[in-house]
Amino acid sequence: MMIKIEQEDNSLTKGLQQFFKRLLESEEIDALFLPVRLKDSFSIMPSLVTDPAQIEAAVPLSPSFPLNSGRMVSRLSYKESGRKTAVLLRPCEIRAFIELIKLKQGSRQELILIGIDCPKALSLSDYAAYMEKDPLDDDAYIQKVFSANEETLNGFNFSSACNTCENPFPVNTDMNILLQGVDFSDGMIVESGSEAGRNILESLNMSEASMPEKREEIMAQIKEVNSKANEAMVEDITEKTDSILKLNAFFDRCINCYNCRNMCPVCYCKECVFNTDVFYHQPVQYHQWAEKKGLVKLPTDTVFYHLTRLAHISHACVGCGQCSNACPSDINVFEVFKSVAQTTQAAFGYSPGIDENEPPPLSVFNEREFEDIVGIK
Amino acid sequence: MAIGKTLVAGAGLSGIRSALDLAETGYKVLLIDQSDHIGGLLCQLDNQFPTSKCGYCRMLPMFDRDRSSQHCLRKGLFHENIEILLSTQLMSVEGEPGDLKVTLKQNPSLIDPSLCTGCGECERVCSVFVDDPFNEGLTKRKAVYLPSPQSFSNAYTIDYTACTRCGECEKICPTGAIKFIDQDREKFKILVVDDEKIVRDSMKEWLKEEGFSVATADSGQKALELMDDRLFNMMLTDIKMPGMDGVELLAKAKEKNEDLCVIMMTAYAAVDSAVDAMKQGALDYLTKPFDPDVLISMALKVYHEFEIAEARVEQVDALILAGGTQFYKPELGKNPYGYGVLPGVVTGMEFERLISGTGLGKGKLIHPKTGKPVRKIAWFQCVGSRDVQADAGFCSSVCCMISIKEAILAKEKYGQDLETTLFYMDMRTIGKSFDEYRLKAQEENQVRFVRARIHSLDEDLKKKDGSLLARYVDLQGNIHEDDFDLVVLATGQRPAKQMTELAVKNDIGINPWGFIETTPFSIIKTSRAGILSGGSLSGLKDISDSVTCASAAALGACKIMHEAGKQPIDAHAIDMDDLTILARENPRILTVLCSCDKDLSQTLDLEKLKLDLDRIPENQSVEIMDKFCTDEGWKTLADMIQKTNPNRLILGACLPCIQKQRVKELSKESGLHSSLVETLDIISILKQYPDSQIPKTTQRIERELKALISKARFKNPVPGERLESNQNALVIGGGIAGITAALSIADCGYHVDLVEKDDAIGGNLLWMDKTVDNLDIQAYLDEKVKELESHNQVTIHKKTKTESTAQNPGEFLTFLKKDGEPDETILHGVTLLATGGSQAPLMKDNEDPQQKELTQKEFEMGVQDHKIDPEKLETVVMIQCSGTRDEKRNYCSRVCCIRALKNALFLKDKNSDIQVYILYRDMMSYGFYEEYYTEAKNRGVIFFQYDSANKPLTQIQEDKVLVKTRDLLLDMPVEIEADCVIHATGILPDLPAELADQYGADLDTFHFFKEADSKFRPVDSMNYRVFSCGLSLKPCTIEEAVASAEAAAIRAVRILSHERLVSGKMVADTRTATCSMCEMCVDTCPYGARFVDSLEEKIVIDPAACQGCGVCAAVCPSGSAVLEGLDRRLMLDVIDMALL
Amino acid sequence: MGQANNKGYLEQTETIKTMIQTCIQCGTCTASCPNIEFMDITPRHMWRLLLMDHVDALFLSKSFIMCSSCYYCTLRCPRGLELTNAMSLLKQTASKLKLKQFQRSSLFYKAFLDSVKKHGRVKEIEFMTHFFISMKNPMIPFGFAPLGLKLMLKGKVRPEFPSGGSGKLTALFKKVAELEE
Amino acid sequence: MKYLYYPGCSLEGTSLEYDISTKILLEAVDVQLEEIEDWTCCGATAAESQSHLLSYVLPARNLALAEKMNSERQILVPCSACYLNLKKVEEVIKKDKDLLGKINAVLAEEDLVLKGDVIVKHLLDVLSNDVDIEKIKEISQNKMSGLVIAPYYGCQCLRPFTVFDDPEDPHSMDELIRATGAQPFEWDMGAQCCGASNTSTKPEAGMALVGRILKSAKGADAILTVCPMCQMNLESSQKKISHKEGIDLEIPVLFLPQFLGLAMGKTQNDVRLDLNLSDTGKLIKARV
Repeated sequence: MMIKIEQEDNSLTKGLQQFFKRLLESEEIDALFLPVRLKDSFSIMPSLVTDPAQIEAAVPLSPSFPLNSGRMVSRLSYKESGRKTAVLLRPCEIRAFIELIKLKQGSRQELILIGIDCPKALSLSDYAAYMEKDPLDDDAYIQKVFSANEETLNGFNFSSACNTCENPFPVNTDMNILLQGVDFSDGMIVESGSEAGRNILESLNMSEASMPEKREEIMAQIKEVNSKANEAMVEDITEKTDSILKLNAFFDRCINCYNCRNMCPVCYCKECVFNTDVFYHQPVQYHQWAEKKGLVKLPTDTVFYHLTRLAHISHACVGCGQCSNACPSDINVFEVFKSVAQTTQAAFGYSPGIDENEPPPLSVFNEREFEDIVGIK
Repeated sequence: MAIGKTLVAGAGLSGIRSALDLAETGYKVLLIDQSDHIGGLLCQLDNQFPTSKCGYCRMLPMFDRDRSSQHCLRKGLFHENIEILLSTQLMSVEGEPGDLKVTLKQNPSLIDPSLCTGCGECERVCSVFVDDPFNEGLTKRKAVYLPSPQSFSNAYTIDYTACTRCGECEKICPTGAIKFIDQDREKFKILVVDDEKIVRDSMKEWLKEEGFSVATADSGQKALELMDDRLFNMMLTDIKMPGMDGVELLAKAKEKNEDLCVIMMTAYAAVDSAVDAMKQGALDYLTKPFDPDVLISMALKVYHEFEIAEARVEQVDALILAGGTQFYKPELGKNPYGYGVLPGVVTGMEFERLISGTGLGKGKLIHPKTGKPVRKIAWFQCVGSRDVQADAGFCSSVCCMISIKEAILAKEKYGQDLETTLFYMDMRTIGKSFDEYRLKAQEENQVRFVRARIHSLDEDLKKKDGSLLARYVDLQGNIHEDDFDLVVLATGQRPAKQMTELAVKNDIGINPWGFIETTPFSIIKTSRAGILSGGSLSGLKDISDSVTCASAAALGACKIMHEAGKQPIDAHAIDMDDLTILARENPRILTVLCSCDKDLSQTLDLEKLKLDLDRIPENQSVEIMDKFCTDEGWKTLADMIQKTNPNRLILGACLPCIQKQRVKELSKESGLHSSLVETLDIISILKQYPDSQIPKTTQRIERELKALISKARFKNPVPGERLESNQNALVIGGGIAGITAALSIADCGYHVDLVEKDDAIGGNLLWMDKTVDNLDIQAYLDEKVKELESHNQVTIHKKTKTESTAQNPGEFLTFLKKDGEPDETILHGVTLLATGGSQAPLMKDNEDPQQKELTQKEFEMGVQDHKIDPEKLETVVMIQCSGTRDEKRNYCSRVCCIRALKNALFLKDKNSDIQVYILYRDMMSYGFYEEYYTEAKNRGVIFFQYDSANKPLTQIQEDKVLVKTRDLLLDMPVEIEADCVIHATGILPDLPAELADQYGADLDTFHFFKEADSKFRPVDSMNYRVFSCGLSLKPCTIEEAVASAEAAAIRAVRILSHERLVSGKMVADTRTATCSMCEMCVDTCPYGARFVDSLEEKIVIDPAACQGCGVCAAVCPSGSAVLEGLDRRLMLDVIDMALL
Repeated sequence: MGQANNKGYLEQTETIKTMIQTCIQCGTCTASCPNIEFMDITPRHMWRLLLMDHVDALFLSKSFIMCSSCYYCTLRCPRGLELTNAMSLLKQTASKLKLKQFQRSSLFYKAFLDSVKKHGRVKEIEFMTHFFISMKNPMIPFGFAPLGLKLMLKGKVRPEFPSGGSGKLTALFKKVAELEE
Repeated sequence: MKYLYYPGCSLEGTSLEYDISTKILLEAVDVQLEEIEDWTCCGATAAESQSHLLSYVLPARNLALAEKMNSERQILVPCSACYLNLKKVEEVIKKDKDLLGKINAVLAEEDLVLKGDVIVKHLLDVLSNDVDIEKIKEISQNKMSGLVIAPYYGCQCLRPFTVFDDPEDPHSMDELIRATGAQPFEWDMGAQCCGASNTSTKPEAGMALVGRILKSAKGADAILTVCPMCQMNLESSQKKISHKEGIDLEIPVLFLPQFLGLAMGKTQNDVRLDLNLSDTGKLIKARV
């Protein structure tokens, strides 16, 4: 079913806040998880809200994307809490969370997943700079970002993850807030995506809406544009990394801070193998390496680290771009990951983050697969 | 208490299965084979259907596997509980079960294996070439040879009969391993009897030249007179002689001297009488005219047995005969396909060798005459089967599937444009997945199936390109002539000659065809107590049935041993090494290279090697030694270890030397922990480099050694883990399979809970009266149920269902839901799913108030309840494959054709005037059931074949059923007014998916139990504690159900006999501290060895189930799933070293 | 098919049917037969007809008289059936039933045996004459003429026998007839 | 070596040359023959198609006569049809004692008894297995070298009783042909049917078979036979079939002993080549 969210005081944001408030006040929901502007700050951080009054600070749509909230939702749900939480997530956050569900790091059981058409994002540093300069107010941003698919905002590039995203629309949720192709003068639309979502929407007693005519067309356009951008990016990054030497050069600034890993929503290990004694080499080892080539750069194992991460999770990469965001050396980690991930995912015919019942490729054994690669018939 | 011991005679597929089952249970096994290698026929076969792969190794032990070898069974087998004797024959058996005296005759090799280094010098100088039986005579080998190309053993063998004793090998052997025994052939007396002087004289001359004493006689009478004077060792006699013929002479001569070896001589056509003579005790025969070489080799063979074979007498508790079968030899019959005469005519086995990677063409398929690639191949079925002219009134059961496999294989190997045609009479796809496989061949691989029998084969003389012309007639009567490059004869099976002889000599019953006869409802019990028949000896079986039967035989032996009060060896009573101390010590590595009788400094820069390796702190020293494989070399190494006291050893030697068993022995003797000995086949590596490339070779060897040193220094000794294992069994299902399984386990001394959902025990047998061979089923069932009910080790739960289950390492916990009683919880170590199956219901389109259309079951029950009176019936039609073998249920239920034959014969017995028509697609009267097909025909039952596209139609008329079908031969419609129509609707399995799932078992496409491997582990599931038998496993007859139950029972007993199970050394574990509990490893583990312990929130492992495959370690990103002893640091270090 | 339902057929053919009862219709006999081109129905077809008691159709066909006793079918039959003998028995039956379509070959054989009965050995000229007379068709001898002529010229067929052989076979023939009644 | 001899009717009539050449040849290789006294017709194919019992009684009478002679136990038979009929009795009575009883009941009319202890051998069996082939080689001195000779076996010496050769792919004549210096012709017609009595009763069918054989023999210098029926069929209609097929199919056809006799220095007259219906002149010319 579909319902309509009217503007409140001529404000889309306030309309949305009103909707979430009703949701939180309803008996169905105990808590709400969504981006909230912190007091006396321009920082917008994901927050767990239980007091309806606090909803006034919620900013559901903004260019701020400090971290992939899929990770946070996993913390809220990996065990039972006895409470029902509605969570508002960007499409790439939903995908990340679905991947984590597969890995038993989260559960949908006590959650209502609310998806939203992606409002794009700036990188962490760009967001800070943008906010310093002359930021748009919340409503103006919504109007702008959903009126045209632009690559920049006030001279700042949107994150390349957003510009190359082929799936900026939520799927497999309990309900979705639709913005693309919607005539805002008539409010916004919420569409139910599951039985549970439908029941909640019905209990809210709001007026029904219908699917905006132009939505499909606009979605297709956006996908096409982003897809082209993606192709160009892949081509570019492939050219930059298509030999081990080039790859070494690409990652030569890497300092093994592991920030990218820490911010990666699908890198779910409690303790990474790179933190174990596997990479705590014997002193003689460094010498042997040095003796062989006459020089060895430290820290060692930097490219190996990235390759290992690619091997471990490239099939699950949801393309959120937080790895690049986190890199203090400004390495474009995301672009490499996304490029490799596309190949990996295509090879296994795997779509991460879509269906929690689709098993991760490595947990499935087929006697006959990749015969041309493994050379065994 | 004494430890039980069983002799298994025959070390092919089934012998190995029986031996391993018993050995794993903990009994001692003496495994013998008359050939020079183990593995039997399968050594020559690379691929089996349906995977087109081999899976022989899947029979290897899964827990406590370090007691056994863990490599390809074609390469050899070791198990601590199995003693293997090759070139050994069982001569006789005396005594009672539990106390059998067996006499063995072993042909000692002329080569001392403890001295032979496998250098191959003897082979090089040998000038005798003989047909290599391993390649079915398609290639030649020398008289001194390595027994099989895959074998690990490096000891050469001498073919005694082919060897000319030239002595060259003895001279050249560097270790003095070859010693010819002093010969005294003059003492060996041969009598030649023939009415023709030329024959007598020339034979005398030939044999004398070989040094034998020869006397001649021109008639049987004269021969007997001579025998009064002297004792002869061997007699060669003509069959056709005036007066007393050879066969009569044979009988009379044997009366005089029972041990006399008699060889018959006969002209081409009288081979039949020669074969008859062999049944009467002749050893062999020669076809006249014959090559002197053939005569000499035969004489030498007999002489060899006479002179040097030693008898060895052993005491065992039980005997399993597993001598297998032999293939029919087309050249000995009428040979209409010109086998051996026409180029391009080969047997199935030869074809397998032709296309084998280790075979003749090294994988290429070339026409033997023209040398051109083969493009058109035909398979002829029933060569020496279903052919009374070839003394085979039976079907060989397996050839249809073998041929389909070969056709698919040929297509897969040589391209889909290869033309393959299969000529057959009935396509006997008698297993649950066989029909599917046939369809795959037909549709995916475009194999052409032609229902026709080829009468004979000629070379196409017009084309003169070696192509073969086959003439056949299609169903419509049109004559076709097709030409082929290659024709493969699907040769049938024959009993193994030695086994038949052994049986006859030892009062073991055989059937008219010479196969071992088994007792009613059993395919393992012979007529003599204590002697069991495994594998295909009692009739023709494919791999899975052979394996099942072999396991069943092992169960039989196990029961005998238990009843005789013998015990299995306690598996966990092995010494625990003090590993903790070892783990704390710093690594001290000794590196030893065996030079294998060569000067290593010619190929390696030893100085540099030593210098480089010495820079690794943990490496103590590098030593060079010679001939590790000889006793002397062995001692040198032991001394070295004594002197340097290393705690880790790296051994570079040849492949056979570094095979596990030898290293294991070394560890035992030297006190070095076996998991800390690393080996490298340096000889193979050195062979890859020319002598001139010393730096390159040195670098390669150095890298390899460094990698091993890395491995050794990071490796910690790992003990095999011990798992407490529950020793009770749960059997679900109270049909004959469940009953048999429960009784079998209980008879071996373990407690069984048997759960049956109904209130009566017996399952399908409850409605059955007689078998096709007229055995009383009810009497059998009564006996079994009584036995079960009175057994103190069995608890029967009737009207009970299993509700849910949980599995922990070592045990299951199952809740039993009982009708009208409180629920019960039982703990058990193994689960047997024997939930059975039922006859599929009849899909009726017709209104049939009078029940004129019946299923087979309804008919049989109707007769038993006197609702159907055979005497009142005039015409009965039986429709086979009714609603089965089509899109919906595309499998053959195996038993319906036999049941139809039984019912037809029953009706004919009751009322000889009754007309019975059987409408069939392929008559599945496999094996000896073929005789009932013939009998039914003899009794006037009329058979109509129909194809799946034109199924027979029925129409209910007043008190008749009108059956409409088509006579395909006469090409005309047929209408039969029948009093009743009996439909063969096939079998449906009754194994609920939830139930199977609870125990970690899977179902196949048709909802039968899915075997871990349909060929090599036919009753196991991937969960090593769960088994299935009877109809829930696959469609089967009663005997087959019983056999599968016995097989499942021994597979279970194998686990139950151990209080604690010992794992392999290489097992997985979880580092709980770093584990994120994503459970990927649990889902991924193919053996079900990983469980989530939800109370403790961690992943636990059943170390006995774990096979150390490492999939869990691969799937775990954090490195929390690990293989003990093979952690990442070690692996990275090894790689690093290898790259340095 | 007046004669077709004659029960005499069935009695006569019952023995032959028993001989081929275990036929599995593999077609080996048919593919083996050198005379198959001249048969209206194939041997396999014949056995099937026999098995199904369609004896009428069987005797409408002349296939079995085309059998030249080469014994290939007997040699090759996987069921070991004596098919050539079955063919002969069919010929005998046809002869006994005096079926018109088989008259010609039947009379040929009868003439032959008459000659044997009388002389112990075959007097070739005599039995041919007998045969032609029995056929009562004057045109037929011409069919044989060229060969007959050739043989005469070579002195191979002579009015009198070279050697003795005044066999006393009449008694044997009589006894056989008695026993076969 | 000595055998009882059963010539059979044809060898007294249409195949006189077979009888004469057989005797001459065997004499040359030291084989003696003793003709069965008072032998009668074996029944040929006629008896079989008229009466089951008669087809056994007629040959049985001759076996009984042979047994009565109480000398040799092996009967040599050159005619394949006779051979088969006699062999049939020898084989069948081993198993069918009922039949033996019936046969003896009939034979009693002539005071004959059949016991079944004689062995029936075909001439070709004797020549290829019993006779010392070296002798033939020795005498013939490769006289026939250069010739290619097609061995034709026909049916009844090979089937249904397989005694001395492969019933599908016979080769027993090969060595004999080679012993004369000639080469055996490679063909697959040696064991095929000549049409037997079909050539008289159903000429179109019979001729077809003969035609097939003659066509396959193209390239050979002559065909050798071991059966009067085959000989007659292959010889008698060569012109007619050549005419019908439109190709020259004429080829000399000789009885095996005729050919061996010639090879061993006997004259054309000795082996009575004049009695052959085919043009044997060709062969004689080819040899010269």
